[in-house]
Formats: sequence, C-alpha cells, structure tokens
Amino acid sequence: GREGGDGGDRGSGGEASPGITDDSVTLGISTPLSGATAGPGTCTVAGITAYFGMKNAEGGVEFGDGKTRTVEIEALDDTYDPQQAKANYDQLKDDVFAMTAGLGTPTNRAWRDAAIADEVPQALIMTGDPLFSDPEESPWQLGFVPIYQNEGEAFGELLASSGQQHRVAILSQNDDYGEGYVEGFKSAVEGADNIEIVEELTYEATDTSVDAQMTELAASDADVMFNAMSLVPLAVSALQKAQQLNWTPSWFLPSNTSSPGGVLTPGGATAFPGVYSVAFSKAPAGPAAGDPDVVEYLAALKQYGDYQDPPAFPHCQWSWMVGATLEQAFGEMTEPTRENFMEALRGISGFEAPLMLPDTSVDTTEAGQPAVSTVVVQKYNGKGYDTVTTFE
Amino acid sequence: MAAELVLQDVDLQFGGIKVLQEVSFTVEPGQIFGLVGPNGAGKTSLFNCISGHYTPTAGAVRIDGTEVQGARPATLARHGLARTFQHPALQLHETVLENVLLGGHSRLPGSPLAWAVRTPGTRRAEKDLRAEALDLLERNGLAWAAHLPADELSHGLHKGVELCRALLMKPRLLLLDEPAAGLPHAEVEQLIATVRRLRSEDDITVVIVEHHMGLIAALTDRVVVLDHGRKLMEGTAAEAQSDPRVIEAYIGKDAADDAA
Amino acid sequence: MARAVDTSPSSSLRQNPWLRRAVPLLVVVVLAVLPLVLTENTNDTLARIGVFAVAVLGLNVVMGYTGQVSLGQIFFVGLGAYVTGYGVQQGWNVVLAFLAACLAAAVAGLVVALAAARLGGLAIAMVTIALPIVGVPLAKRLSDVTGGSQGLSARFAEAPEATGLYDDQWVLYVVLVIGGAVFLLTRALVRGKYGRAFAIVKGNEAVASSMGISPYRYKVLAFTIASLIGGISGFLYMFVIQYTSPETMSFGHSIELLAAMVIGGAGSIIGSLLGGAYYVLVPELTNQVDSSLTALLQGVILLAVLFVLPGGLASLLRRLTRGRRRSGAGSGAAAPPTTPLSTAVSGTSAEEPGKERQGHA
Amino acid sequence: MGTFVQLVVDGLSTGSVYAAIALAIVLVHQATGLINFAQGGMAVLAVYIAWWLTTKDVPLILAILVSIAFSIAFGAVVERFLMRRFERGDPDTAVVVTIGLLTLITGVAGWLWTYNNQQFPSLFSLDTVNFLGVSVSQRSLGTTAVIIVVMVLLQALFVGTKLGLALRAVANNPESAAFSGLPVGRLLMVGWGLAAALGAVAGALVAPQLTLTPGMLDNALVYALAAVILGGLTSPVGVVVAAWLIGVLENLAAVYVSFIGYDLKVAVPFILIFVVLIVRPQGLFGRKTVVRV
Amino acid sequence: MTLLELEDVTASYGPVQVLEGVSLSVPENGAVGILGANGAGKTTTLRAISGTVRAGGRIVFDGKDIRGLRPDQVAALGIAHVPEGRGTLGDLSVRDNLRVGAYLRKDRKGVAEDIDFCLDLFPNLAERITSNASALSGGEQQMLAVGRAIMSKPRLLLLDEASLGLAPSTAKNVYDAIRKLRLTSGIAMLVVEQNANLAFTLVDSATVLETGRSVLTGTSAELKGMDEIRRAYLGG
Ligand SMILES: Nc1ncnc2c1ncn2[C@@H]1O[C@H](COP(=O)(O)OP(=O)(O)OP(=O)(O)O)[C@@H](O)[C@H]1O
Ligand SMILES: Nc1ncnc2c1ncn2[C@@H]1O[C@H](COP(=O)(O)OP(=O)(O)OP(=O)(O)O)[C@@H](O)[C@H]1O
Ligand SMILES: [Mg+2]
Ligand SMILES: [Mg+2]
Repeated sequence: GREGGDGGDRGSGGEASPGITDDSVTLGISTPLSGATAGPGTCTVAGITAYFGMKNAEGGVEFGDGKTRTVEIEALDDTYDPQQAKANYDQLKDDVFAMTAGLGTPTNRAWRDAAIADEVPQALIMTGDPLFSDPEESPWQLGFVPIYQNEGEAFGELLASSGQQHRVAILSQNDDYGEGYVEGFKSAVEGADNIEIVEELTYEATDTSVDAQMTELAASDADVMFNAMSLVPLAVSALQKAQQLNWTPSWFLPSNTSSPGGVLTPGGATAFPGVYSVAFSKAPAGPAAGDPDVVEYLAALKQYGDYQDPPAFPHCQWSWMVGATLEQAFGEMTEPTRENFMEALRGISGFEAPLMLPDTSVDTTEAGQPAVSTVVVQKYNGKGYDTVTTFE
Repeated sequence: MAAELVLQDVDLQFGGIKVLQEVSFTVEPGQIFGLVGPNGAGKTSLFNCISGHYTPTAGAVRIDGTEVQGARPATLARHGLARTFQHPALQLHETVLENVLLGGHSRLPGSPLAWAVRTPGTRRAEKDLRAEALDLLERNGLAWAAHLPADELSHGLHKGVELCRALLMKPRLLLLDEPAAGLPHAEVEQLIATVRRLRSEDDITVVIVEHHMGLIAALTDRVVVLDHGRKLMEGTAAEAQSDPRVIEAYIGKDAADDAA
Repeated sequence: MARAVDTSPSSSLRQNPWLRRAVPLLVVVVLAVLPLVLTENTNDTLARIGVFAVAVLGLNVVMGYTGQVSLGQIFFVGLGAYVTGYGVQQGWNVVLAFLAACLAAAVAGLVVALAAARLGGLAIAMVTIALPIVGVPLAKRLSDVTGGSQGLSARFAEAPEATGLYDDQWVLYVVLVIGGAVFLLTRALVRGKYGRAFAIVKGNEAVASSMGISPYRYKVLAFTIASLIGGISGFLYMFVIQYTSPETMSFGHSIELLAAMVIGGAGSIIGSLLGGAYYVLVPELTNQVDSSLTALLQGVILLAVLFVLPGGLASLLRRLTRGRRRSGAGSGAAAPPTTPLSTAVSGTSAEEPGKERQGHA
Repeated sequence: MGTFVQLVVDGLSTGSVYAAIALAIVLVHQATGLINFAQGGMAVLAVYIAWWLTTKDVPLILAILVSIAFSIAFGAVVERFLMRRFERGDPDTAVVVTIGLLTLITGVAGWLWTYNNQQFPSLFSLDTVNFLGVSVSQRSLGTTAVIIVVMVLLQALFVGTKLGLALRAVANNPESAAFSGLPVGRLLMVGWGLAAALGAVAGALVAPQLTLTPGMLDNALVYALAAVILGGLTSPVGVVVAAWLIGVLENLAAVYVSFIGYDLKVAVPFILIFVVLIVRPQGLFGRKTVVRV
Repeated sequence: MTLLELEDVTASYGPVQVLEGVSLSVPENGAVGILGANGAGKTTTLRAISGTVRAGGRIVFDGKDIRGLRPDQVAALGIAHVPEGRGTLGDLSVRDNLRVGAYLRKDRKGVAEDIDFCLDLFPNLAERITSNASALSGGEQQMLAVGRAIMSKPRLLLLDEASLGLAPSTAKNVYDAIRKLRLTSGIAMLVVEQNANLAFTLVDSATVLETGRSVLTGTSAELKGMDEIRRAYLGG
C-alpha cells in the first residue's frame, strides 16, 4: 500500500484513520456469502450487523473519546477464495476503519501480510488458526474464536479425567481445522494411560459421504468417537451411519457442528450414550431459549440482521459477541486511529459478552490466545446442552 | 522424384467385416493410376491404408521400397504423400488461403519459440509460402476466393481448394478421392488438364479414385477394379470398360450400352 | 454478383498504415503512464486482471485454439504459485523462482499431456478436471513444502528503492511487462505455422495428420504451452496476491476460468484479456451491488453476456471490424467465374414456364 | 471380511447417489448432445420446491410429484428460452451457459431459501436391513431400486420407442433430423423436460442423505460426470454400473491401498477413466462412434 | 396442376445475397431439373424451399405459401430434402436412419415394407444394417440419405446431387427406382444434378441457374439440343 512506509509518523498524531468520522465508523468484512461455506459465512455478517443495527437504533456506540458514532458494516463475498478475499480487502481498506469477523483460515491469511503492511486492523476474525493470535507475528490481527487446539484439548481433558478406560476413534477434516482439534485432543490425553486411540481417519471437505470411514471406525469397536468435523451434512450422516452399523459410542462434535436442531435431531443423537461438544456461547434453542440475552439477540437478528430462520450455525452468536467486544474496545478508544483501536482491543479482560456461557469470557490480553480462549464442555440432553464437568 | 507404390496382399478387417482382401498392385513412378469399383468396394479404405489412417490387418504397403503399413499418417505426409478426401474437409471458418497454407506446414522451418518471437526466417518463410499458395489458387481458378471463408464457397469448389492444399505439400505421391464429384462437365475437363500437368511438370505419381468413367478413361495409364474388397481386374481403362465382369459389377449393362 | 463489399469507416481506418503503426505505440505509451496516474485500488485490480488474463490465455491455447477441453488450467496456476512461494521462502533469486515456476508447470503439463492427449473429447475434460481435484488434497499432503491447508505467504513485491515507485505501481509494471510479453509471444504463435496446426487439430485430426501434423504431438505441445503459461500466471498470482493455499486450485476456479475464456472469446487473444477482466471485475461488481446475491447476479451476468454475444466479448470487437477481410480481397475480384451461358442464351427461352408442361404426363 | 463386504455395500449406496445424477446427464446428452452442468442445480431447485411444500404440510409424495411437474416445465422453458440460442453454435459456449445457469440457480436457491442446511424427509425409512453381517439402510435400498427402475426405463426409451429414436436423431444432427419432419425445437424441449424430471427424482432420492443446501450436488456432480464418461455417454446401464464401480473402488482403495488413503481416493475414478478409455474410448458400455475420413 | 411454384425467390447468407430471383415451377407428378455451374445457387434454391435458408419472394407449395416455415414444418407438408453432402445421422444405425425417415408416418406395416424396399434397392445397406451411418462408405451414405427421403413417402422430393459418389450402375439404379416411384406413387421431384446425362433420364424439363438467377428454362429435349448446354454440362 502507498501508506505503507509512513505509518510510523502518524502513530501519535491523532489524525483520524480512514473509515471513521465524528459520528460514524465503518467496519469491513470479507467472508463467504456464496458457495459451500455460505451458511456460516452469512451468519458472520448477520450477527454483527444485527448487533450494531440494534446499537445504531439506540443512537450509536459511545467511544472513549466522548463521541457517539453509528457503526456501519460493509460486507463482501469472497466465496472462500483467498484471491477474492485479498481483492475484497484491497477494495475495502481505504474506506473502512477496521476489518473484522470474516470467516476462514486461508482467506484471512491471504491478506494478513498486506494488512500488517498497511496497518489495517484485522480484528476478531473467525478462525481458530493460532497465527492470528500471536502479537509478534500478527500485530494487527486478533482471532475471536478459540483456537482449534483449545476445543480439542477441553474434551481431551474431560475424557482423561473420567477414570475409566476408553478406546477412542478419530475422524477429522483433512485441514488445519481437523488437525488442530486432533492435536489439542492428543496433547490433553498424552500420558493418560486410560485413553487409547485405536483408529484415526480423515475425510475431505469436498466428500459427499463418510460411510466408508464410519464402517472402518465402527470395526475398531471404540467407545468414544472424536469427530472433528466442520460440515453439517457430513456430521448428520456420520451419526446416522454409526447407528446403522449398530455402533453407538460416546460422541464428540466441535462447536460449529453441534447445533441441536441442525445436526443432532436429524442425526438421531439420542441413540448415543452421550454427545459432547464444547461451547462458549449459549445456543438459541433448547434450555436457553427463555434467557433475556437470547431473546434480545434473536429479535435483533430478525430485525436488523435480515436473518429470518433460527440460526443453524453458532457463527451468528459468535459475531454478535464480536459486536459486543468491538463496542467494548471502542469504549476505550481515546483517539480515532487504528493504532489506538488495536491498543484498546488488546486491553479487554474478563468481559462477559452477551450470550456467553458462565465460566467463559473475552480476554484479549493473553498473548498467543484469541479473544475467547475458554470453553466449557457440554453434553446433549435431547433438546439442548448442559455444561458438564465429568465424563460419564 | 515421383514415388513408386506397391501393395502386396493387403487385408483390412473391421470386426467381422472384411473390407479388403489380398489386394496387390504396383503403381510405377510417374504413373496416373485409377482405382474404380462399386460403392463400398473398399477404395477409400485402400487409400486410408496407404496414407496411414488405417493399418492393414495383413499385407504390405511399400512406397519407394520402404514398408509403410502401420506408419502414422503425419509421418507419411512428411515423406511426400498427399491426399484429398472424398468428403472435403476444410476449416470452414478460415479463409481459403489459410486452408491452402496448411498444406505447407511441414515445409515451414522453425520451432514454436522461433514463431513466437517471429524471427526473420519464419517471416520470410511465411511470406514465400503465401505467395506460392496464391499462385496455386490462381492456377486452379480460385484466386478470387482466396480471402473468403471456406464456408462461403459452394460445395463443388471445396474439392478444388483441397487439391491446392494437397499440392502445396509438394508431394511425390498424390491420392485423389473422387476429385470430379460434383463438378459440371466443363470443370471436369479442366481437372483432367490439371492432373496431366501435375505429372508432366511436377513429376508426381497420382492415384485416383473416381466414378466418372470419362475422367478415368482420359487420364489413367492403368486401373485396378475393386469389388467387395478384392481385386477384380487390372489393366488399361479401356480394357476395364469392356471387361464383362466390370460391366456386371460396376458400370452396369445399360450404362455400358449407353456409352457404346 | 451480389457479394457486398464492406467499406465501412472502421475497416478503412484499419487499413491506414500510419494508424496501424501508431496504435500499438499509443497503447504502449498509455500502458507506461497509467500505473503512475491511477489509484492504488485500480492498480491492484489491473494487476489481478493481468494474472487471470494470462491464465485464460493459456487455457485458450489448449482449448480455444486446439480444442482440448481442459478443466485443469487452475492446477498449473496453483503449481506456479506454490513453486514461486517456495522459492521465495527459500531465499531464491526472484528470476530463479520465475524460471522454476515456468519449468515446473511446463514439465508437469508435459507429463500430463503425454497421457491425456491420447484421449479425446470429454474424456480429456474428465482427466484434466482430476488435476485440481487431486491437486488440493495433494497440496495438503505435501505440507512440508506447501504449508498444508494454511497455505504459503511470500512477500517479494516491494518496489526496489531505485525506482521510486509505490509497491502497487511496481507490481502493475511487472505484471504488464511479463503479461504483455506472454500475450505478444502467444499472439505471434497462434497466427502462423503453429496456429494453423492447432486449428486443424481442433477441426479435424484426420486432415491434420494427412498434412504432416501429428495430432498427438501438437496436442501435447499446446497443452505444455498452456501449462507453461499457467505457471507464469501462477508466478504473477504469487507476486500480486502474495499468498496461496490449496483453495487456489479448487476445481470451481477451473470452471470459472473456462467460463471466463468463453465469455472473453474462445480462440481470441484479446478475448483472453477480456476474459481475465471478466474473471476479476464481475465478482467486484456483484459485491458492490449486493454481496449477499453474488451468485445470483454472476449467473445473470454470465447468461446475459452470452445471450447477447454468443461468441464472447471479443466478437463484439470482431463485429465492429468485420468486412476488413473482404475489402482486402479487392473489390470486384471476389466473384466466381461462371460458365458464360447468359450472354449467349439468356432471354431466348428464359421465363417461359409454359414449355415445361410439355413433358411426359 | 465383514468390513470388506460392508465397504462394498457402502460403496454401492454412495455409487447410487452418483448414478442418480449421472442418469439425468445421460438423458440430456442423448437428447441434446450437451453436457449439462446445471443438471444438479435444477435437481436442487426441484427438491427445494418439494421441501417448501412439505413445510406447508403437503404430503411428501405429493410434494415430490409437484416438483417433478415443475421440473418438466422448467426444463422445457430453459431449453426454449435459453439453450435454444446456443444449440447451433459452439458446444463449449453451450456448456458454459449451463455453468452460468448452475450459478444462477444456486444463487436463487440461496436467496429464496438461504444457505442453511435443511432436512428433506426421506421416502424410505432409515431402518436397516441386515444380511451376511452387513447392514444397509432401507433408504439406500430404496434409492438403488428406484435407480434401477429409472435405468431400465431410460434404456427402453432410447432403444425401443419412437420418441427415443427421435430424441437421439435430433441430438445427433438437428438440421438433418428436421428434413425428416422431426419437430426439432419441441423434441429438444421434451428432452430437457424429461431430464429435469429425472433430475427431480434423483434429487428427492439423495437429498435426505446429503442434506438440502443450494450446493448440495456440486461435489456429487463431478463423480456423476466421471460415471457418465466411464460408463459410456450412450448407455444408461453403463453409467449406473460405472457409478457403482466408482463408489466401491474408491472405498476399497482408500482402505486397502495405503498411499491413496481417504484424502486421495478422489483420484480413483479418474485413474479408472484414464485406464478404461485408453482401451475403450467409448466407455465401458458406450456405443462406438466412428469418425471416418 | 402446379405443385410447387417459385417466383422471384431471393436468398442470402448473412449479408451475402446469393439468390437474386429464381423462378421455376414443378407440376404435380412432374420432374424438373436445375442445372448450373458451381456456386450458381442450386443448393441454395433447394434450401430456400425446405426452409433452411431465409428466403424472399414467393414459394408456393400446393397452393400455400411456405416461405418462412421451419424445415420440419416443410417436411411435414410432404417435402423431402436429400441434402448435399452427408445427409445421414452418423451416430445412428442404418436401420434407425431409415426409421427416422418414416417419423411422420403412422402405418407401421407400410414402414416395414418400405424399409425392405430400400434395402432391396440398396443391397449395400442391407449388409450394413446395424452399422453406424458414419462408418459407411461415401456412396453408401448417399444411398442411405436417398433411402431416408424415400421412407417419408413425400409428395415432392428435393434431390441435391443424389448421384454424387455413386458408382455408375448404382446411380442408374437409383434413378430408375425414383422414376418408378414417380410412376407408382405420383411423387413430384426437383433435381439438382451435375451429371446432366443422368438427370435428363429423369426430368421432363430443367432450369439453368447462373449467379443466383434462373436464366433459362426448357424441356429436356430443347435443352439437350443447345450447344452451350452440351458444352457445359453434357460433354461431346
Ligand atoms: N472405420 C470403419 N468401420 C467400419 N466399417 C468401415 C470402416 N471403414 C470402412 N468400412 C466399410 O468398408 C467398406 C468399404 O468402404 P470404402 O469407404 O472403402 O468404400 P469405397 O470403395 O470408397 O466406396 P465409395 O465408392 O462409396 O466411396 C464399406 O462397407 C464401409 O462400411
Ligand atoms: N454459408 C454460406 N455463406 C455465404 N455464402 C454462401 C454460403 N453457402 C453458399 N454460399 C454462396 O452462395 C452461392 C451459391 O451456393 P450454392 O451452394 O447454392 O451453389 P451450388 O449451385 O449448389 O454449387 P455447387 O454445384 O458447387 O454445389 C455461392 O456463391 C456460394 O459462395
Ligand atoms: Mg470412397
Ligand atoms: Mg450445391
């Protein structure tokens, strides 16, 4: 970028960065809005749009410099194509104050270097890739959702502490997502002599079926299935196939394929002794339905997020929380500059964003961790989830 | 320069269908040789065996003493064999000139890289070839059509373009498959003159398949008559036309009477 | 003869030798100045267009000109990008990385073509579509070299100090020079000896072979050249985007390249450029209109363009310059000589249909 | 051993999914000479309509029938008002038009029904049948049975009926067919309509398993195309057999050939295509086309 | 009674006009020839009738203006066109080609009989009945194209160089058979033929085209007597 070289001079000047005026601030999003990942991608836009839509309707967001600004969102579709994501970034970078909430590892990586060079914040993005949470490597970046390793680890710890012998079968997506989960899980059960990993297989995100994998895994006779899967259709059919094979282990699913309505009901999850997942946000369905947070959220999602159905992906909730976290940072900003924003963003700790589950919080001060690094393990109860602390 | 062509016991089969059986004959260098016979007798297939488009099931094809059965058509073409097709096959959206230039392909020097950077050598070669192609078209009365797309030419003229394309290859052996089909009488006379000139000026051996008996009689030194894939007879055109077997199988009794 | 001789102004303009020399010069001057005066965003976009125009050009060589449906072009782009990225990370000289990208893509293309060119028609489409489809998991498997699913970043596009240029200007200049050279070379290649050979291999293999053109060898040649050009495009991809991952070569992009080629104009040099522009600009445009309806809008635009111009965008240009060839043939000459009947007999018994009823009944 | 047989059975049922779409592709190719990339998209559209009806409490079977009727009309309209313009031109252009159509339909489906996953009810239950130590769901069995029926019907259509003959004639050479009085335009519309109807059936069969999304059939399409080429474009029986073969070999290769594994098993159909077509360019069961000079 | 009447017919391919006024008429059960040099517009005239090229002027068949009809509509009126070049459906078998020819007919039995008739007329085809048409020899394909036209039992047969590539005896057989059809079924025909000697065995009269215009029309006898015609088309 042409501003690349002179960023240093501007740091303390206090002259406003692009995309922010005295009464408004614009945020950019590049995320898949069409193609295979459009479902969660659309959610990432809907949640944050709903959040700031609601805030704008209340008059705006109060910034630390005393001004109240409305927040505008400019979202572009990248179809999960890194090249397109970079193009979107190029297009947005001069008009928006910060980039945020976009979903995807390769797509966010594609313009990470450029964002650093241009000194454009790439804040609270939806990827569990640890690179974005390393302030040395990524000074202008911060991930939002827990790194994949954390989620896998949480379940691994629970399992290891159960005190019983377990034979574990693993089926993971063949990319950094699946690998991250498996890595976290393994590091947690390492040294625990009650856990034996008996079979470990992968699938491709483009596969139409995982029947063969399920058949092979079922033959291993494991009693725990660790299923690091990010695709709803395959998660459903994996649950179904296991039942057909008469194999009903305890089952672990990651946070983004554990929707009760979208995955577990069609998958017939009640047939299994326990379906576990990890989470930091309340599920809008199930027991939490009456929760005031949830009610407010669902109403705003409909009204401001243009999202009519009950969300089938947790990304809607997550980006709602991204909105709240951004608001928190804005409140600490004393100058309308990107640098100041990053500083403010990195100073949040113990923030319980709306929809957050008890025992989880936003903490941006911990190096090497994304904004949310705490998760709780939950167990499906036939309708929704209960937080559990023991594996039974 | 003209080539000698020898076929020895050539057999060709497709599945169960015997298309050619034990066909043998010799075409002397510089001869104009006729190949006639009823429809489906195997004339075109025989051409295909010579030009490498078909591989005989058995037997040998020799050009200037070298066995060529099984060789690829492109190889044979580069060694001086040219042919026209029974159904003219032109690049319909290209101009007539471009179609003819194709015949000069193997005579153009230069690697892809040389052509990509347009070395002086390639430019000169292209220019010379163009001049030559235009000259050929001129001599065959098609110069007026040189810059028209081939599909704007009527069907009957496609044969002429094909002939020019084949001639630009500077062949030593030329196979013509029904060159007179679709030509009005006056044009046939022209064609006869052209082929004669090919022999006398360019020293080419010519083999012609043709149902136009007038042309066969006027042009050929020798003919072979095929029937059901077998050689029925060999001799001069006059001998063939009066051979009862040929009349029976090919010319037809009435037609022979008419001609007589 | 009623053959109309077109002497529209456009065709006579193009005939003018001065103009014919002046226009390319003007184009060069404009291209040299543009990066300096345009905004950063425009330069970025133009550079990306350059990347994909080169990719489409490669596809055109193998498919538009030689008629082999290749759904694998994006694989070679990805390969070129990976090799470049790897080279840069290993600290190779950029020129070396460029050559390696070209060589790797060309060799891979050659190997694939040696096998694939034995097949024809749709079979070759299916075999080539396997390249991106297998390429994605393969790139993940070779994660030591490729960075796996997290991809590979390489920043090597900083403008040298001495030039005094901004990065985006420098990037665009490099794309213009490399891309321009590729376009000019390809243009020359598909005009003369090899262009005719490619065309006849596409049109009729039997005829090609009887002209001394081995269809197999020329298919392999075209495929290899296309892959080489794909590799160059991959180098530029890395230069402009500075990042690649397995998603770069997902087969959807191969299909989009194919669409871009047809929309630009199959078998057209300028069409490749237009195709590249289409590939880059339409997503930007649809994003501007409504980013939640991009697929719908892109479908509409694609269909609308082809509905109006089935020959692609380049056919619009061709339509404007039509007639040039005819007038080049020289007016009056373009008529077949006919049997001189009319002068002798016309009028004697023409238009007397009564007579034809006298035949047998 | 049990696992081996189960893997074969799994492969057959996955293969049936590919076969369903492959049959529709064969039908449109036989009837128009085109490869229709939008075949999957059109099927998805039909399933959405059926799904939307079921959410309005229309019985499933009725909803599917309505979606089939819609598809016939939609296919005919697509031919009449879109494809007709490209039928005489460059086939590559026509193929790209179908790609554009696919993009458009996907976009429309995403717009009308969002990109969320929808559960489409199955005609067959998910209960399993066990034999020889192998379990198969009734859904797979039902899908396979329907596909076999469709395959037989298609074969009969093309070989035995005057309509099938006319469709083939038009696909082969519309201009020449018209000289014998074949109403080319109408036959093409019929061909597209039938193919779309078949697509709707295929979609309804596989949607419960794949989960309904706008891009539901995108990944399966490549396999279906592979099956079509492998089996032979002219043979319904061939493509079904090829689809099964692909499904089975893919599974076996993933499990028993270590360097292939689950990540590269996708290469199997293409290797298969390559090997088979070198020997039989017309595909396993295809009719040989002769190109004479 | 005139079956087909062309009056001042014009036609063009894109911007290029190639017919500039062709007039001719074919009586019921009559046989009319069209002669002309290559490129004179013979094929285009037939194409104008069968609706494969856009035409101007008047084309009246059986009292009805058929200009602007689609080819299949023209065929449905009983006009069968044997086109120039390969007039077959290459990927279909010989038998299927013949069946397609009979597409408009409803009489199963008659169709079966006529297939046998064609196979009798062209024994080559009988030998290759299950082959793809594209595998046939050039002459055999021509036979099949003629056979297909006969299968439709037309009222008017448009023959464009039907003898092209046929062996002399076969060509003669075909013309004999067509002549017989004319007698038995009352078919009328319009015949383009470079082999004028052959054509004159069939037609009663002929029109000479030159650069897209009919310049001369006469009975067979009249035309055969003209020097220019002999020199250009008949030889001797
Ligand atoms: N590739 C092929 N596949 C099947 N049969 C073939 C093939 N090539 C030729 N034949 C058959 O071989 C026989 C001879 O064909 P060929 O074309 O050689 O005849 P021809 O003598 O040239 O006849 P014509 O005078 O009609 O052109 C024909 O019956 C034809 O059907
Ligand atoms: N597709 C076309 N586009 C443009 N011009 C054409 C096209 N087809 C034919 N022509 C022109 O129309 C004129 C008449 O062609 P036509 O085919 O009717 O001639 P013909 O009398 O049948 O000749 P032949 O005896 O060679 O078959 C010719 O000058 C030809 O160049
Ligand atoms: Mg022949
Ligand atoms: Mg003609």
